[in-house]
Amino acid sequence: METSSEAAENLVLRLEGFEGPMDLLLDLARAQKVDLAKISILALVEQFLAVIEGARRVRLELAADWLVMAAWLTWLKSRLLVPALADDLEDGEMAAEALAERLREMNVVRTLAAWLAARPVLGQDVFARGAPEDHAEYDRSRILLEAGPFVRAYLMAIRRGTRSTHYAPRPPTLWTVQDALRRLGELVGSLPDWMTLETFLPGHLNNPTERRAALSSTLIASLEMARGGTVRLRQEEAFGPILLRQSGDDADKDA
Amino acid sequence: MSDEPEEKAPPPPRDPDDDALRLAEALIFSSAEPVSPRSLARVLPDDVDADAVLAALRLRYAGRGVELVDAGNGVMFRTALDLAPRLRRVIEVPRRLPRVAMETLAIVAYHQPVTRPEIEHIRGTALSQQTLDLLLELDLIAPKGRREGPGRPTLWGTTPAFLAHFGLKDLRELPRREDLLLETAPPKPSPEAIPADLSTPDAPNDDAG
Amino acid sequence: MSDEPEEKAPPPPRDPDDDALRLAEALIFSSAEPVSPRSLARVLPDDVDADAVLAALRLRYAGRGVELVDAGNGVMFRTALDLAPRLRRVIEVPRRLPRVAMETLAIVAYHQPVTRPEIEHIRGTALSQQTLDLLLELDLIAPKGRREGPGRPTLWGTTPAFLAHFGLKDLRELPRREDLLLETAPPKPSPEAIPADLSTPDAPNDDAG
Repeated sequence: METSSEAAENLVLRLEGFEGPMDLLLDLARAQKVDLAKISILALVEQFLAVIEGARRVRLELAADWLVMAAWLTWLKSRLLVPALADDLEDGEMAAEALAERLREMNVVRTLAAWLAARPVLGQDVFARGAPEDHAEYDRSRILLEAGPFVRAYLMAIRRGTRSTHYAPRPPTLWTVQDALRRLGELVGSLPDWMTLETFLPGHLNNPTERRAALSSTLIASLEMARGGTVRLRQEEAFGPILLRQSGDDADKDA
Repeated sequence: MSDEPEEKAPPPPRDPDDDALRLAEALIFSSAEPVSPRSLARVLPDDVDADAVLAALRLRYAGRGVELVDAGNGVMFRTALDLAPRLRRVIEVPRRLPRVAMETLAIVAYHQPVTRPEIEHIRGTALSQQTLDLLLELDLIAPKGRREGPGRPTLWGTTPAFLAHFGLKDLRELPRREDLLLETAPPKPSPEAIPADLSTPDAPNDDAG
Repeated sequence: MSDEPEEKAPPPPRDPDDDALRLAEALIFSSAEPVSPRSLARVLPDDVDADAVLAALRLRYAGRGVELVDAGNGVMFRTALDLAPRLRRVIEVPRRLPRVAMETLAIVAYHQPVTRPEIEHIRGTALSQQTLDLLLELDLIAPKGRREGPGRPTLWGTTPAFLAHFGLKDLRELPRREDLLLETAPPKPSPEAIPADLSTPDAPNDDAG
């Protein structure tokens, strides 16, 4: 037995063409030329270990496998050589038999592998057409239109369309203070006398919420303008109507 | 058949023998690329002329189902031209329309004649030129004049080919909109109202390509 | 050689004429894979017997550089075996399958459908990813469903490419396991068959997991 020096490239240990624990074991068992159950397991183990020691370049996982096998053999040996109990002896024999069976099976596998390898292998010994021609013509021009997907697509499009308008930001319908300021600025000059705040609301409000919001905006705007001196405000009683007019020359100051 | 080139004295080129023909035949058959006379010469015995072998091989295959033809600076086997059509197998692989195209097509079908902005409005997103081109190329939609108005936008409608795809004689054979959109009233479609098989607005678009 | 098939009346199966031979030749020659009798029958005229055509074609190519052989469920052309040494000089040949892969393949061939732990148990060593990848890449083995049971492990079996690879017509062409068992001269009275589960619970090498 020898380790191949060319094994360096793939780190495969070659022992006269063998690799792996079962091979090795098979070979060792064969060399003994006896029933595995009867051979000296000790001798087997010793040969086995010698091989491992001799193998300098063992692939790590291979070595691990071997170690496992060595451990098993050692266990086998202990059971066969030092049978403390009858059960143990039986265990040992059974284990030896199981091992023998596996070796036999492995031998079958190896024989078949060799048989296969000896056949003319495509791409190795015989060669197929190197530049095959494909006579198939793939026609992808046709379109698959089905009523189901078609109708689903329509519904999906419609839904998405309506959903997007639903989610669109609503146009601001509330009358802002800015709006009120602008409107007051425009209207106040044209009004000769006291007018209620409501007069200054825009005309298009039909919703009560919008109307109330516009009223408060207008009030704030009017206060703002009163502070600036543009208008004057007046309220006759608590919660009474608020009156407004442009600040004029006459100085009735009762705001 | 001798595997070894004759290592003797007589160098006058031999006529290609059967061994040389077999080798050339096998090499050209198994090669993925055209075989040049030079590479053929590499496997032939030294005293055999590659060109002569190729000529003999060409003759042997003349009129057969497979013929030796020139390709690049070499030769290769190729199915005889007259047989190729008879060996041809057309495999139909129909495509599905992409989802966007399908939606656009459906909108055109139901709203025609319709302008591009209208399609975009209904789908709620922009319509790519690519999608429009695809439908045009497949002859599923076609321009149907222009709408009188600002910009005179093109109107789109479906084609007879569209009807043929669905095996319809008439657009009126399409499922009615009312049967699809059961709550034709304003937005908020209630899913319960749609027949189970149609009501998968959010389902993964299984009809996409 | 006439290029045209006879377009007459005769319905009794004809002897394969040159036209049928050419067609079959072209079809099989142009394929790198075995051509099934069904595909062949599809291109042949209805009244021509495909088997007769194949027999005639096989005869025509006997002894040539390229031969017609059975492979899996069909036939294919392959280069003649005796030319291999010279073809290998110019054709790039992939490395032969490593022994581990060959053994794994042999196990799968005999025990299919078989799980990875079972393969590992028989070989007594772990199946490396490399080996699995190699066999899969060469399309020599393929998954064949899962075994019902704990973990539902994947089952492996050989492929049609496996048959073509080794020039087999059928898995039944493999030597019988029983014959191989006898051949290997069992050290003990041979058990009927190797039990599927050789469980040796205490055995530390039960690394199949």
